[in-house]
Amino acid sequence: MGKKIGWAVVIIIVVVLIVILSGSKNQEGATDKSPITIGFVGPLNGDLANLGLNAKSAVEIAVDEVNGAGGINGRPLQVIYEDGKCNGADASQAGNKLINVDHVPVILGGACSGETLAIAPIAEQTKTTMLSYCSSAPKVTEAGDYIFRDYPSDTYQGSYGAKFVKEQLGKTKVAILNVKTDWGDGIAGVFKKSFTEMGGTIVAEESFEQTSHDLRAQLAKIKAAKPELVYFLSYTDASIPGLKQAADMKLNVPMLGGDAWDDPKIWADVGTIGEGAMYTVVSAAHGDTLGAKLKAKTGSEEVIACTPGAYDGIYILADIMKKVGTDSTAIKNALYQTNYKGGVSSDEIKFDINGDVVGANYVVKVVKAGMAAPME
Amino acid sequence: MSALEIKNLHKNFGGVRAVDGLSFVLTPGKITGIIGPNGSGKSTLTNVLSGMAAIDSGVLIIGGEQITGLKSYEAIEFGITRTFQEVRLFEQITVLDNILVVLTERGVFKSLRSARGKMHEVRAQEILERIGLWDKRHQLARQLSYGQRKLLEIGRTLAIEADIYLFDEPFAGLAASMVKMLSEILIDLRAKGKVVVLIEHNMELIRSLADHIVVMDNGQLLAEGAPASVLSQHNVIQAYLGK
Amino acid sequence: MSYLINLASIFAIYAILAISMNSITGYTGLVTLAHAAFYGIGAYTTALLLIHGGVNFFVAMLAGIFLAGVVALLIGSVMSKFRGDYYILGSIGFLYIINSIMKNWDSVTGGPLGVAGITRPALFGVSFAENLPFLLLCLTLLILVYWLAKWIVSTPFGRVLKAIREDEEAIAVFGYRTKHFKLLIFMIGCGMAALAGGLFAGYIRYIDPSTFTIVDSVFMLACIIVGGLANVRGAILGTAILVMIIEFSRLIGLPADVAAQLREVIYGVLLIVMMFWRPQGLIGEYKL
Amino acid sequence: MALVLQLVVAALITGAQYSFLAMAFSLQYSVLKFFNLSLAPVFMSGAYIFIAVTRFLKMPALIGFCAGIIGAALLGWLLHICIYEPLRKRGSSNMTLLVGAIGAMTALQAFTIIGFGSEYQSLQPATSQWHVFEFGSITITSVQIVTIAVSILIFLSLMLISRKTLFGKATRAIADDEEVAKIMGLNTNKHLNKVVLLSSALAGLGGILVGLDLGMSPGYGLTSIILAITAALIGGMGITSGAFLGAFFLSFAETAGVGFLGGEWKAIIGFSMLILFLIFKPQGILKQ
Repeated sequence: MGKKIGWAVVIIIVVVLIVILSGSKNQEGATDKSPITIGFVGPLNGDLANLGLNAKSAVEIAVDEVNGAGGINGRPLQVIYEDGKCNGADASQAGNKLINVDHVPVILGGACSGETLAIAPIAEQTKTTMLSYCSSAPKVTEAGDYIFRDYPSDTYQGSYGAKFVKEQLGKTKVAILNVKTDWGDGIAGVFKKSFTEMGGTIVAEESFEQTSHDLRAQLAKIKAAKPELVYFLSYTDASIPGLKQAADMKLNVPMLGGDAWDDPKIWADVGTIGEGAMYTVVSAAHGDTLGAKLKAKTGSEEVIACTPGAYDGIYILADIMKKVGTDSTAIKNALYQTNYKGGVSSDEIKFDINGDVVGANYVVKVVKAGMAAPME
Repeated sequence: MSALEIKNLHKNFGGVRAVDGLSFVLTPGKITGIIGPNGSGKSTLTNVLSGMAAIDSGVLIIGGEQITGLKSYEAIEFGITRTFQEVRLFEQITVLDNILVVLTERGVFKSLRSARGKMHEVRAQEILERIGLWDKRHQLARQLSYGQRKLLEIGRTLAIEADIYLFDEPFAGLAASMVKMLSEILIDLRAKGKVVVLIEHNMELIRSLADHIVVMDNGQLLAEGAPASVLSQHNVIQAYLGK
Repeated sequence: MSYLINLASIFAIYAILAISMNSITGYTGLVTLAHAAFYGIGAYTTALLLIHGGVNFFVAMLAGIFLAGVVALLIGSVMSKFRGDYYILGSIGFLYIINSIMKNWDSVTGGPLGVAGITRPALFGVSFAENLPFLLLCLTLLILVYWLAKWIVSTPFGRVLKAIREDEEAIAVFGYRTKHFKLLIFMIGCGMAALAGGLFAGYIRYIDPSTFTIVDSVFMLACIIVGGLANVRGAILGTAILVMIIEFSRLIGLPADVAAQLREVIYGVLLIVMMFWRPQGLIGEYKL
Repeated sequence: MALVLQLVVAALITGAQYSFLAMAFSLQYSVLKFFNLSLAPVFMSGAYIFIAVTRFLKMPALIGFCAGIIGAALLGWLLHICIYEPLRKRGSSNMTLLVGAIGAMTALQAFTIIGFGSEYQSLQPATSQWHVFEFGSITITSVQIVTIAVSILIFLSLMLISRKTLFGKATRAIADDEEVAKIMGLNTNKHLNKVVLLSSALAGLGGILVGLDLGMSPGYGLTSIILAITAALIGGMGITSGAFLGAFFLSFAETAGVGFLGGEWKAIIGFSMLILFLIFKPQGILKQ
């Protein structure tokens, strides 16, 4: 009995293989009106789904606009969205499919550094260009010649935060509370180095696992260290309970966060507790214009941290493909010379020899009555 | 072949004194029947003798060596092997494997190098033919009838070289032909000078097979001696009927 | 085409994991969910030795297998004391501990930042960087592991394992120190898992703690339960079916976020259905 | 000194939050004798039903509360009569039941994500904050006091039910030996359904109270059920008072660990307790 079932299943598998095989002959050599397809990788579900989906909507808007204006020399632009789930295994599978099945010349993504670092080796080997719109881990800098990012590395955010706390706010005793992820560790490390170099002291260093929401013990230790400010690096999941627990504990000390706090859901939920909370975020020069477009498309003008970079990414790639076509190496070389003006994430986007965006203009946003607005 | 002496053995389970100060000798070359009403501690005694239950106090003397603690895998080192009241076979492997498995080298690494494989197969075939299960050797143990499973368990116990055999109600539920076959096996073991212990409720079998009887009640030794005299003692009958 | 090659490589790696878990769970009846931890130890040791030690890939992989064996010796000797449910509970505990160490021991494992830039294997001038040679390497190792598992099970040692699975107390009475047997097969299984870990590191070239969690152990368990416990071919069949399900749901163009969750619903329902329909799996020989 | 007091308060709150699921698990384990991991989605369903009722249907919190408890009870009961009862009737081993539970947990967790999305949801009505009570420098909110009070109340009532009522005696009879209870004329299946309903309702209640304080995300269920099992094991598997005691023992150990070692080691402390008790005191504190 067992034998018969075994063989039956094997035959099914072979049939399925043939179906997939026939489906994946590539589309080159079609007439020049055929669509140009590029890849997109981001977390479409899991803890950071809001990040990925928000960026995806912005990309859809940008693609419609590019195609509206005649596409790329008449050929419509098309994007295949793949879910990287913000982890290495899924991102590598997604990247592998985009490169080897869909034969995309360029991938816009990954969002999380883990995604970018997982796809980078495959992209390097197949000479596929990658333009990450949100990976901020310092490691991405030397991830490869074909790897670019229009989102600044953590090194900028950490040092910018340190300078802001020391100089603008004049605080000298700071406690750090960061989530144990590549993002949290990256920024906390850089902040500590630059803040101590400027003469400040770190009175407490606490961290927590991404899945835990109960930060009471860590906050109690921070309260006992009597800091003048808490540098609280956390995603939405732990920020809401964390801020509430800090308020419950009467830890009435200013809070400075990272770009993940650019998620209005936090401030809508914590309400008055969030009053006066500050966070550093890449200054999307024209975030509001993108917000308006997003409102028309998705009903909410929420512009989360990675979205401006994704939106600009489409335009940067579209401009280059108009000039040099869809050969990945040509796109790569053109990217090094790009000087994109009038972007949403920043007025001028240029890339250095490592493919990192040059300069990063951060801005500090402060929360007033449940809404975050840039600080004058 | 050495005798097995039990001296002042105690074993209690959750407050109940299952074995309470038991002392007697099991002599080689004899079939000793152990009888007693249910709950008199017969199965607990077998568990203690085979190392499956720890000794609370008292001593076992085998070949002059005093033992106060016996782990289950050490039982075989003292030549003790057993069957179980409810049959405990290796259900989802073949009849042949049920025999072969107890012939394997005891050492972990030795068992990986199946040096004496051939010799074991011959021994296994010999035993399976003796208990009439050779033609069913490729069936899974769970596919056998109740009687056949009882015989397979006895075959498994016979497979290994042992001195002391503990049979825990081996005849229960056996067909007449199988009873005859098992009786011959017990008699054959006695002839070889082994210590044979038979726990049984069926009085005819006890009378026909046992050379010596130990009667237990409430974990204590009620009476001991030749079957004819012991079974007629007033207190033995009282213990059996009174319950 | 190379998409299929890479898919086959992932299949081979998961098949090795399924075979190794099957030796422990299928043949010895010890249901362990700590397997993803040893998969991780193999991956991390191989990656770290490769990058920092400048050692050849295969030497690094062997070191990974050795380290996994040593850790398995420590953990296995503790877990051999447990039985049934408590064995699984212990394995879950150890998995979480090892995963936490991977996450928090920043100086060595790079913590959540993971380890990037792992180079593809090469041996005596033969490079396995390209997808096809890498697949051939995975398949040869799969065949090697398949043969090793088949051989172990055919020896008297394998027979004792099955007896331990059926009735540990009974086989002990016949003089077998079951703890030693359980420990050795646990070490062998974990060593094979480390082999798969090394291969995975070579394949994906970036590893982080999030790929060695309980979700991955449950996936391996699902493979051997669907395929069939105590049957080496069953482990491979189960893996093939489940990997097919993963890639099928990705390819049929469901909205990306629903597709991922749909996969997990399918595993879950598959496990329940198998427990009702064929607890021993499609071509298995042992019912849990 | 204030720090130590605040840590003690934090441990009390966390202990109370662990105690619900621990008692629910212990109650079910005492009679069903298998690790019902599908209590995790039941625990979370309480919170998610509360969100659905209060946020989408705009009903007052009290109705959300009752709906959550009843909904969780029904979900737990449905799982029992659709999966575990039929499997038990077919004489499946508790390992088979456990694999079925793993399947149900995986599938239900994926359903929750499809239904409610994977991000964090807070049960607390937006922009409101619980009233904070201050005792010197120690602070505690109203919902936290309610959680501790309700957890003690549940503990006492379970003690009373177990000793004084017919239901309690019947439960203990089945816990000792289900066959004997059947012979004594007890309709064990009907009684088991009641126990499942009670324990699932308790789990749902726990889900809501934890959700009100900390919010809820889909991944939270799995870690909570493993911590609940650890608490039950520490106290003494199958004894409800043991689970209650174990919950606080675990939370104090974790909080002390975070206090002295650091937050990232929290997971390791919880699971090391599991391993230590599995090795040295598997029967738990209360049992002899």
